[in-house]
Order: sequence, then structure tokens, then C-alpha cells
Amino acid sequence: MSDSRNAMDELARKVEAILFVSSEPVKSADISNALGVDVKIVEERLNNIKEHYKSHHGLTLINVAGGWQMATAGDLKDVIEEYNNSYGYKLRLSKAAMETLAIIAYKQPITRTEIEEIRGVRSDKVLETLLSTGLIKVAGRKKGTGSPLLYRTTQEFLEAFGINSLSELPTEEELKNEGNYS
Amino acid sequence: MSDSRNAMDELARKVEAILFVSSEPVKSADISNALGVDVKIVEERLNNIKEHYKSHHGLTLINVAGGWQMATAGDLKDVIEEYNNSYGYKLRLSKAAMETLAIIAYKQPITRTEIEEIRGVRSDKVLETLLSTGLIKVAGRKKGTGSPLLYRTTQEFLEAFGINSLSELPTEEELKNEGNYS
Amino acid sequence: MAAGVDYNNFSDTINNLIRLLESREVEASNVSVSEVIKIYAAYLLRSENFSLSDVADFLAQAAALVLSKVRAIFPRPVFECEEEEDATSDDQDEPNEKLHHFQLAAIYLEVLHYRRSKYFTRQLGETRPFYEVGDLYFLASLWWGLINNFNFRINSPEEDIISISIEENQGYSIEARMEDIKNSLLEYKELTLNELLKGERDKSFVVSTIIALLELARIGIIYLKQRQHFGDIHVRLKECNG
Repeated sequence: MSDSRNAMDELARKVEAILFVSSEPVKSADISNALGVDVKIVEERLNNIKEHYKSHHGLTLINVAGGWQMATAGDLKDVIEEYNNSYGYKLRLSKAAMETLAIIAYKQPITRTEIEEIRGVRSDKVLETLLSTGLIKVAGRKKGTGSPLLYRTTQEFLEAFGINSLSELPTEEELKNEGNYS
Repeated sequence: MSDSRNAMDELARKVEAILFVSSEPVKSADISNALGVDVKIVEERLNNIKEHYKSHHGLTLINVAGGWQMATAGDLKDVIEEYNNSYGYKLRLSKAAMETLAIIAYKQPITRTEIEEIRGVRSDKVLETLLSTGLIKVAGRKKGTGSPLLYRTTQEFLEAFGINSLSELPTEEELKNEGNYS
Repeated sequence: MAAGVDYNNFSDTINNLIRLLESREVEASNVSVSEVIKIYAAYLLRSENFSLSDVADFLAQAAALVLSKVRAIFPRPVFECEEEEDATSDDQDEPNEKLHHFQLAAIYLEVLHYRRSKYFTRQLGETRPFYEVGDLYFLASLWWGLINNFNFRINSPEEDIISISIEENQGYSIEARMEDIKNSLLEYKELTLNELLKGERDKSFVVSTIIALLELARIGIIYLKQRQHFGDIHVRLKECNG
């Protein structure tokens, strides 16, 4: 059991406290800077904490949007949902919205017209919905006629889908070959 | 170390997870109701968790406002403060806060009542949040009955939104100018 | 609706009116509900004896009338739970291969989201979703949306909103009001009718709020609950797309 004791040495305690007060994912580099400790050592502690949580706690660490975030253990989903379902990461998108989101994720920055070319249907309302979810944002205008707005996914997008960066999405090639992800 | 293992039995894990997701103090009776377990047993687990935290973690349980709340360990106060000052300041806002910020940006100086008239909902909490971000500030009082506080955006607001002056806030035409069919 | 209503045969007259509406011989949006009610009040004042069942009949007829009108003033017959476009790929002659990849990607995203949904993080005060500070476009679009709704509310004609402004603007106003209500509920989870009205006594605002609530309930976006007779009406968001 000594390993779990080690997991919570002074440094690990600090790392844990920092993660706790941050409601958003924290980069290990930021912790490293804040505590003046090598990033590798911080990452070691992060792993230790995660391990310790696994064997003793109702908590876990998730690695998301390029950072680390404290969360409740996956197996306690039902308990938490029942306790207070307003805390869950509730996000339900229509098929049209998911499709549009996928296009933006892969093709960003992209204009509405370009999205519509791919989808074959008008997409202004879907874009409005997606903007209102915080999953995408307007990121400037494209140069040229009409200078249309460009859309991009946000940090919220990475968090909502539990990935660290866009590079974790399968490539278009992989999708093509894979064929059936369902 | 076996006591710490006991501290985190299945029930304790659930109690811990519930405390974690609650941003406010939770009454042991509420946990007892939620989990269908006697309140005394819940309190036993709360004490176990507290004990376990004491010896291993950067966290603690505090008994406040008639309920229990997870918090960072008292001795880590400085670490957290320092972290918050330099990194913990991710500027992301809820839609309600963004709405309020938008109103202040375009209509400043403005009172809370005027903001609420436009939004159609109470906005006191949102204003508090915004004040704490430094994006808005109180800028005097309006003359007249009650002399309510007036709110304004700050220099920090301009910097955050990448504009030099308020005159650069997009007009309706600029916003709509989306090329094709808008 | 300038045509006179015969006070003595009020019930028949209103029945005829509803028939005309249903056969589309009279456009529902041109009917002044408030005028009909005014006349009915006059009718009640004149006929000192009326039975409860007369009143019940009238209420049923009035409800039918209001329903026709509500249907007429909504620009689209169905207000989808969200933005779902109806045209998706129905009339495409050949499968859209480009889109197919993204449809697969969308499914992949669904899977990712399902996995992510097992973990709950702490929420400190603010409610999700979060928006990045610095998104000038979003800030501006919020402002222009809010101010347009606000100006519309303020400028709505005071008088006889049901008969006049419904025809001109109310279709828009109700949609805007529905949007407002949805947004308020996203923030506050539960609100009462009184809170939604905020002491506003402007007829147009009250009517558009009530119609918007009824429509939101009809399309399954909200729950309405009145816990006691004549008590306040509690409004809660149902789970729905988007």
C-alpha cells in the first residue's frame, strides 16, 4: 500500500489541489510552471494520482483538451446522474448538427457556403445552433468576395468529446477505409 | 494503510463523487436520501473520507453551512492563490454572462435594471461573475431615485476582444454581411 | 371581421365563423379574437339569464377560434424541436460521397461523446456551455439579437394587440418570445409564468408569452405545471435536441 502513500507526496498534493480548483482541464506545463517543477515530474505525479484514485476513490483524472481534469469515476455515472442530472455533460445534437460539426472539425476554418456545398442543404440554422452550444465559433472572415465568416471548433468541442486535440480524430483517409464506425 | 482502503469502500466512493460534483455544501441527509442509506452510515463515511484526505491528499472536507463540502487542504492556500493568479484565469463565460457583457459593451454606462429590462431575466449573479473577471467595473452611480450603480467595460475587455476602442464593436450591418443569402 | 355579429344568435354566429375559418373562406389571421370577446361580453351583459353550459359552449368555441388563429399566425406549420433541415438527401440522385465521410465522422463523434458523458466534472457557478471570451462575433450577435427583441417588445402597439398586431408582427414576436423563454429556462431551469412576465402588463407581451408557452409545450420542449388552482404556472425545460 506504500505506493498509494507515495502517490500523495507533497508535490502530488499540490497538483491535486490545483486540479481541484480548476473547473477546466489544466495543462501539465502550467502546473509545472506554477510549481516550478519539471513537467515530467508533474506528469509522473498526475499518473500517480490517477492510479491512486483508481484503487481508492470515486474520482478519476481525465486527459482532455490538452489538459488534465478531475472527474467522477466512470462507473459512478448512474449515481451522479440520479443525484443531480443537471451536472452531466448534457449535449444532444440533431443528426444535421452532428454532421455539420464533423465537417467543421475536419475542414476548419470553413465558410457556410463550403459547408453547404458538402451537405447539399442550407445550413444557416444548424450553424446558429452550433454557435449557441459553444462547440464552434466564428474565427474571422475569408478574404475575397463577400468576405464570408469562417467557422472553427472551440476548446469546448474538445472537452465535450473528450479528446486532446483535433489530431485524435481519425483522418479522412481512415474514415474512408474504415467505412463502418457504427 | 488498510484503514484508508476502508475509507473508500463502494459507499464512500459514491459519497465522494457526489461531494465532488456539488459546488455547494451538501447535507448528509441529502446524500443519505440520494443513496438510500441511513444518514449515520453516510456520516461515518464522510468522516472516513475526511480522515483519508488528511493523511494522503491535497483535499479536505469542510463542514459548512450545515453541509459538507470538498475543498483544498488549508496548508495549500498559498499554492492555490499563486496558481490562480497566474494560470487559473481562463476566460470563458456562460451564455448568460456573455449576453450581459454584450449589453454593457454596447450600452454603457448602464444600470442593472436596464440590463434586466433588455435581457428579461434577473442578472445580479451574472453581474457579480462579470465583475470578478475584471471585464466590467462599476463606474459611478446614476443620478435619480435610488442612484443605482452604473456598469462599464474595462480596458481588459478591449484587450480580451482584440479591439482598440468600443467604436470597433460590430454594427448590425457588419454582422449580417455574410456574403450570399443572409 | 368587420361583419356584424348578431348578439341574439351569438353561438350560431361563432360556429359559422369557425366553419368559415376551417374551409379557409376567411383567413384566421384576419379575425379579431378580442373583437369577438368584446361582443360576447356585451352579449352576456344583455342576456341576463345564461346557463353554465352556454358559457361552456362559448369557451369551447372561443378555444377553437384561438387555435385557428394561432395556427394562422405561425409562419411555419411545425416548429421543429431544433433546426433539423428537412431536405437532407431526399432529392439527391446519387449518394453524396463527400458527405458520407462526414456522416461517419459524426457517428464517431457520437461514440466519443458517449464515452465522455460517463465522467462528471465540477461546475463552479457558471453553467455550460462556455463561450470563449474574445469571440467578438458571438458578443455582437448576442447584442443585436437581444436589442432587436427588446425593441420589438417595446414598440408593440399597446392597443388591441390581438386584433391588430398579431396580423402584422405577432408571428415573429411569438417565435422570438419562444426563443427568449427557452434561453431563460436554459439559465434558470424552472421559472414561473409571473417571472417570465416580470410584472409586464403590456397585453401583447402577455399574450405572446402565453401563446409561446403553449406552443413550446405542444412541440414538447417544456413542461407546464400548475400546482394549485389559480396558482402560478411553473415552466420547466424538457430534454430536447440541441
